[in-house]
Amino acid sequence: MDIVTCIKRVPDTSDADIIIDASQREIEGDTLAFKINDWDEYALETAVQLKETLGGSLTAVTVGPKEWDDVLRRALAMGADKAIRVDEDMITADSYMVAGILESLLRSLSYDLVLFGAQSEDFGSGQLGIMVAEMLGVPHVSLVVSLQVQDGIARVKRELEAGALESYTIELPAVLTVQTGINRPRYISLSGIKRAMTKELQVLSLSGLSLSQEMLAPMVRLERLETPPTGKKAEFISGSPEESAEQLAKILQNSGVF
Amino acid sequence: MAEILVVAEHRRQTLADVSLQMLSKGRQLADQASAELLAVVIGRNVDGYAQELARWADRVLAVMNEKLGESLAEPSQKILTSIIKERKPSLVLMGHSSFGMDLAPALAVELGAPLATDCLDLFIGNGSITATRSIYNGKVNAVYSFIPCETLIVTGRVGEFPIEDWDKQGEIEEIDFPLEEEFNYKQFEGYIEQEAGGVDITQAEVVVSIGRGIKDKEHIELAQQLASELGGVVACSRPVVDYGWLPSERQVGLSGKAVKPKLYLALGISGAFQHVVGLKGSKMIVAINKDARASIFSLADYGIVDDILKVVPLLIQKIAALKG
Amino acid sequence: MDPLYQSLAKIVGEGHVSTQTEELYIYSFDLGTTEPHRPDCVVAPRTMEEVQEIVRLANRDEIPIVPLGGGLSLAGLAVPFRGGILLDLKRMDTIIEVNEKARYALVECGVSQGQLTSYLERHHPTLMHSEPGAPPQATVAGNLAIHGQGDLAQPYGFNSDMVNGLEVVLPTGQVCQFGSCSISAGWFTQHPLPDLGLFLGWAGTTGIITKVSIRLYPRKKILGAGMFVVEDEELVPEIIYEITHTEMAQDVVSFSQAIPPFSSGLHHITINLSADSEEELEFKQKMIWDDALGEYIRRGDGGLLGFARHLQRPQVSKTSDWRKGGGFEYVGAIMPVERYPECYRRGREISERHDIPYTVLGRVIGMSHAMMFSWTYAFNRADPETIRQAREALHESDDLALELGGAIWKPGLYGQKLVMERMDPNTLDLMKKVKQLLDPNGIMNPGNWEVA
Amino acid sequence: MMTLTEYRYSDVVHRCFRCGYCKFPVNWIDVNNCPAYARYRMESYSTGGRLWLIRAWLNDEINWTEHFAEIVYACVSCKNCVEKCPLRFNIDIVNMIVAAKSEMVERGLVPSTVKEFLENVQRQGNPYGSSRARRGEWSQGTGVEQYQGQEFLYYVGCVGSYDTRARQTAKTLASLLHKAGLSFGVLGKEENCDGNEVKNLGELTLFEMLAEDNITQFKALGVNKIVTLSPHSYNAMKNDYPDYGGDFYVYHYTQLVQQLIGDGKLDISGGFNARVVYHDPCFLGRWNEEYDSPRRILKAIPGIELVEMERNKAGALCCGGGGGNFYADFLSGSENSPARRRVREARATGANILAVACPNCMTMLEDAVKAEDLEDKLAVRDLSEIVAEACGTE
Amino acid sequence: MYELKFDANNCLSCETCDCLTKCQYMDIDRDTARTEMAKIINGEDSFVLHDCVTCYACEEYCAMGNHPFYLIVERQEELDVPPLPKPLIKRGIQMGIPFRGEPEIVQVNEPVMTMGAFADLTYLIQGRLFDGLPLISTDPRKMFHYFCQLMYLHYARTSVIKERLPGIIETIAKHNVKELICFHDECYGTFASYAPAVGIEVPFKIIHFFEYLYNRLQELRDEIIPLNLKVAYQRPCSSRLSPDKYHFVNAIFKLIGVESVEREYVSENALCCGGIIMGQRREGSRRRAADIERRNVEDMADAGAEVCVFNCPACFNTLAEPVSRRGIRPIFMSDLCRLAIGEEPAGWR
Repeated sequence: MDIVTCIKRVPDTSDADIIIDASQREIEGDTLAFKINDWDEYALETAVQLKETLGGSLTAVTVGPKEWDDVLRRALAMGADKAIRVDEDMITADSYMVAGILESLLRSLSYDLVLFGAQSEDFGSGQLGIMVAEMLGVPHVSLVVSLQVQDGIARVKRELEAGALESYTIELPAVLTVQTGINRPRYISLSGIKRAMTKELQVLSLSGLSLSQEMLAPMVRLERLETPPTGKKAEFISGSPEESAEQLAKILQNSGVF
Repeated sequence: MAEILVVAEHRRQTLADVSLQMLSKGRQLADQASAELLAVVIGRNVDGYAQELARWADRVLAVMNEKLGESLAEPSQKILTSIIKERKPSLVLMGHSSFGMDLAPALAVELGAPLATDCLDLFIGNGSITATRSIYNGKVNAVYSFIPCETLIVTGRVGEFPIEDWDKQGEIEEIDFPLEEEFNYKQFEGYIEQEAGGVDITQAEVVVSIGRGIKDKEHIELAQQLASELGGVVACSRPVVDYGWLPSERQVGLSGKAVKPKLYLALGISGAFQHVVGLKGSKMIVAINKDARASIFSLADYGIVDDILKVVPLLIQKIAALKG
Repeated sequence: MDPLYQSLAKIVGEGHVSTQTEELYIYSFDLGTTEPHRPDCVVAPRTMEEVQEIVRLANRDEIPIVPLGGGLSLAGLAVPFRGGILLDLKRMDTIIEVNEKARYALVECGVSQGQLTSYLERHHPTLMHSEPGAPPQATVAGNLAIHGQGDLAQPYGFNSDMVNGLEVVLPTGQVCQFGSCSISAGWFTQHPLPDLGLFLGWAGTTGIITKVSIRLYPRKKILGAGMFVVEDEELVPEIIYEITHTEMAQDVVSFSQAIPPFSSGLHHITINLSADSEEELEFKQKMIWDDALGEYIRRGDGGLLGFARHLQRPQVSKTSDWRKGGGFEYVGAIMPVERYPECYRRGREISERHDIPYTVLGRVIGMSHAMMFSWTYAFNRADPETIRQAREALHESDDLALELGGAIWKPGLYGQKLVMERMDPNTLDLMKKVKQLLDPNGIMNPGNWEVA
Repeated sequence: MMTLTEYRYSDVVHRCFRCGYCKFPVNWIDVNNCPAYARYRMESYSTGGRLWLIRAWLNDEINWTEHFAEIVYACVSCKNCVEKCPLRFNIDIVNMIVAAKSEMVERGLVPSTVKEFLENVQRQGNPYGSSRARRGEWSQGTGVEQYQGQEFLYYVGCVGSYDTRARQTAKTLASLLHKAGLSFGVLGKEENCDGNEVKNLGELTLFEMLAEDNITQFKALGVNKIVTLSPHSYNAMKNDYPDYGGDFYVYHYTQLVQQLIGDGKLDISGGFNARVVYHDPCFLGRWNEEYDSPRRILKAIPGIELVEMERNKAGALCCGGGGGNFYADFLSGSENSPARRRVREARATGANILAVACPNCMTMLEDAVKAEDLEDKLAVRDLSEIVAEACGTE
Repeated sequence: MYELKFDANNCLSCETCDCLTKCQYMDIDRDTARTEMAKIINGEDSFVLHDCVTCYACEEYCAMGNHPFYLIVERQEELDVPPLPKPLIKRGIQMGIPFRGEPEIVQVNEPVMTMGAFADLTYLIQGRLFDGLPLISTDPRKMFHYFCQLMYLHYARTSVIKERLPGIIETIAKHNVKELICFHDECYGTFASYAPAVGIEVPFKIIHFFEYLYNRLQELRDEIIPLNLKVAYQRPCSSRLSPDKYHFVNAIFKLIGVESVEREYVSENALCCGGIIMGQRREGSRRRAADIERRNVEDMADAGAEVCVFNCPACFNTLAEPVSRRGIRPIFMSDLCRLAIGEEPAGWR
């Protein structure tokens, strides 16, 4: 079985101060560290496990500039056989364009299953996988939290609200977008990454793909970035752990919690 | 601006709140732009829903067909495509729910329409629409604009738009949509409701909720002690479930449960919106987190900036002491 | 979730019970050559009450229960042959009381030899207990359950002769105390009450010892050991007779081993001496080396290799690594001292037949009343062939021990069978009755001492 | 992917007899000197049990499980077993366990918290996943200079740079060295993880990278002498960096401070009135046999009555924070946690100050003091803080 | 076979017979000495052969440059008068047989030091005194390939020495050794005295450990901080085979600023440590050894020694414990020297 997994490189924003730059359209990246998008790592683990049990090939794909090779290397270290980067450097709010690029790339590859992360940590639009599916005209299931594949059929569970799931059987080829928690992505060791240096990483230029002009014309534009209005701030209890615990206990008592 | 169309969703005989949230927003925009607010609801029998929706919408399209089963994603796409192609609403609005986030992108592609998902807000100014989205862990807001187009598709963040009461008594138009096509490449196998585990966090008076900051499953015992001191239950945010440290029935948030306790104690929880939507009903929210910049603090009534592993053991002692 | 796990977790708390592969794997092993058997569950109680509840549960549901101390018997006496509950008692490790004037220590069953030795050194430097040759994590109680001997065996006999009182949880869940402790708070004597000693040497098949009071003995300021070397094994019994006659020695051990080669074929008799003053030490040395052994030296038949002070207690053994293989097991037998020469020669033959470097040792028990003679066989844990060889050698040694008229000490299953075959039928019958009386459901350490 | 046969110690790992010497301290007084065993009291968690399980895993007798991984990672590399094991292979015991960890690392099979730890170091150069940009924040307002050819590089390390409590220690030491007129500078946000824990978590390649990067950086800056806040950094830089061409004079600050006091550069006549017990950090003690400097310092300070725990120096019980456990934390959550056992032992000496010389010990033991509810009886203070007080800088 | 070069005439023509008259363990006047030596030379039995404690001293006492001790030992063997009980001799002789494989032969060209049969003391050889000094026989499992065998003089087994020594010399030579520094006096005595005495050829130059230490200390002169200790030196039996090197002891002491205390049992009159005597067959040997030990230690103490300096590990094993009981710190010479240049001694107790 041939699997393609589309991944993305995102900044690690968990602890960083995000500074909007002069252009008002980008953030300052020099102090940021970057990583594979969380959801994509789950998608990769899903793909690797499928490949380990069913055999076949696994190709990791991304659309981005040179620096993005590092996430492909991690994908290769994780177990992908081959990686492809479409060299494309304009940052865009428009998943539609990226979807178009991936569509035409995927048409040139053989696949039974295309996996995406359900969304990205940075922009979080959650559109890409489904768009690609629609463009390719293959069925899709989003927010997948469980997956079994057997002779051309995938049994998937999809996450709904309030802890409920729904389950589908779906004929391959298909596109799935993967939700976190579907598995436990393996650790990617540094030597693993070094060993992966020998694996094939192919770089394609946009011109190499048959893309119509309107495909490349964004329909959505990022006008500007803003710092969000700070909502009402909590009343902070300060002091040593000792003291703050003391105060909080009192507050809870006074407000009749106990 | 002609029409604003809101796609309503329902599952297992209940209309989703988010649809009403979208309708409320749609109503605002419609009045502002003196446009007509349309609601579309699709299913085998949707009369009841239509009545409800009519309180907001000027017109409700109740699309019915015997073939329509429980899973509506694919049929909805077909039906909506044809309706939209026919009516050309300038804005299609739906919730960024498991339903909406699955449907909208496909719809956008089929219609070649621009799409903005999970929006916090929408503005109409001199004919054009802009949308605000939250990006980078909620640390930045992005304002989007769109190329001139017949129809723009937007999904709105769940819980972000308050439901306003209206009584439009819009007119209901029943449409029996012909469905030749079988969607047999994708079979719906059924719902899996969460097996009712021991604890029902939705009913608890006190919820002690843990996030990544708990660091190790060993420490869950700590939260447990605190919970029992306060006569409450232990809940958690997504990562704790993803790590397999607690069963998913304990998860608070979009994909988990919504809780409305007297006290919601958020321990080591950063406050991603997917979690936060689940606890908005809480009377009192206290957050303890090492990171002073954690967005949970913008929601909490009280906050302590410290390591929960340091504070919680003490808190347990203090409470025990006060209880005497 | 496994119901057994849950009921045990209720008793000892989740942290101290496991049904996970890793624990079941580790606790399935003895350190010797015995084949492993997995328990269904491992539990580590902290109190006698917990032990009691666990035993009640096991008895009610007829689940095998195997008590474990240091797990160093090497004869497979704590291998859960029938699965069930493996009871790791090492958490019960409180030294409850040391009575200096009456010279006894009251300890919980998990207290290790090393812990007691070092505790006495720090807090009661004039007292010592008879410490066995086992690694210091061996437990005091476990050693009694197998009739162990220690480094005071020569003057005072088996460790199980040093018991002042016992607390035992019976297989049916009752708790019994034996000795003065059963009628008063004192743990200073087991006699003169009617003798109910049905637990020592039973390898945990009749009950679980949870507390024990053992005798302590004077510990003098200077502890040293001298070594006397002879070549002719025939001389060893008479030399031991001479040494013990002086009443000056503590531990007296004669050993001979193939490695290192230079000591091969020689018999090294180590003699522990203790004294409070140089005068006392010199007096004892004179009595032993000059008076008792002088003649052998002059004749050139035996030589004083040296005398070293600062005896290490607990002693540290490297036996397990002789074959760089991390394993050894031995057969120990209680023998008349006169049998030393034969034990040595025949043992050496067995070793050579299985090409294992020979190692034999005789530790004197009492004033030469008997000796514990051991045939030790090292093996390489990574090489099954060497384990097989060792196992065969061990069985042959069991046979030999009985052939030479000895009694096998803490025999494994094979040895137990041999012993019971030879045992006087009436005695055997009584053993059976005792076992049935105490353990009606046969849950205690099943497989061991099962009278057919 | 690494194959089983490459396990470096497959010819040694079977040699452990599980005699159990490794559970004891040098003086045998307690069977609880292996932190993991002390915490769980199951044979599986003893050094021997761990080695047997590793061997079973290598021989496919058991499969990898999260529990197995936690048993292996519960080893804090405190070296008590190495100290205690009488057999010739003892020097390799910790290596055998670390090699098993490496095996798991190479297969990606590590406990989630270990994964986080290592990914955070890969990404942000510290286990907490805090931004690199924040690494220098501890020194704000202290006037500590950026390193530019001063005599000493003051290397703070991850815990000192990020942990709230340890940051105070880092500051105090800085002010102390300043008062002594020592010429030193720090790397601030340019500082990177020393890798000691990374190595002990089995991520050897990442360790090599960190070592090489640090060495290149140090050399580029012309660093010659390094003083570290943490014994962990000290150990890596003193014992491992030379293998990568990093030959610097490395001091743990206790060694330097002891000299400075000796040379009269620090006036400790202010004294410090307390009954003090000192806890030996593994990476200063057993790993580098530095038992004296800290004690000399304490003896030198007027007013201090220095007492010893029953388990000290080579026999000291580890705080349980080694081998990444100050973060991954497989040993806490019980009264049997090594840190809590340790503070109880410290308290038993009647001391009212528990002196430490390692930020990891500091965080572990201070938490334990709270958990044991001993705050009003026993305070955990870093040696630098005690000296600073005696010097009147605090 | 190798023959002991013993000049009988030269011996018989000796005026003083210092060899026996000076003996500290036998009370022999000159006439008795002469007659007993004559017997011994003629291969007849003599009480000397029975009472000799094998302390090597007569090798030094002999004014004629002869080898009385070697001769006595050869006769003890011929007439089967072993000083020790048979089991100890058997044990001792088996001890010298290597059984753990061949040593690794590294080529060394500069001067090299052999640890002989004391590989496990290699830790003593560190610090600036030994910078760049290559060592052989540092592996305890292989050290008996370098064992000089001379110990067997105590066992009256020169046959064993003659049989094994050439092989040992060959092994050492394999390292391409030109100059050999001997850690132990015994090795030095073997190559410098015994081998020539029986005609075994030694293809390398021998340097006494103390000579090496002395020269190194000279080089490090400026770093020496005088120790100002009162020391007593425990002279080992084997140094009786190299009296010409004994002066280095005091030369070193002077250099490192220690005072060698005035005592009775010093230099020629030094007492044996007693280690070898204790186990001998002769009536009362154990008590004699104990008595010698007592006198020796008392003598040091009375002379006010603070430190007892050793070079022979055997002496150290026997005496370190008793001297420290008497409040005197035992230390190896090498460690004392390291102390003097401000290094931490490796074996400081």
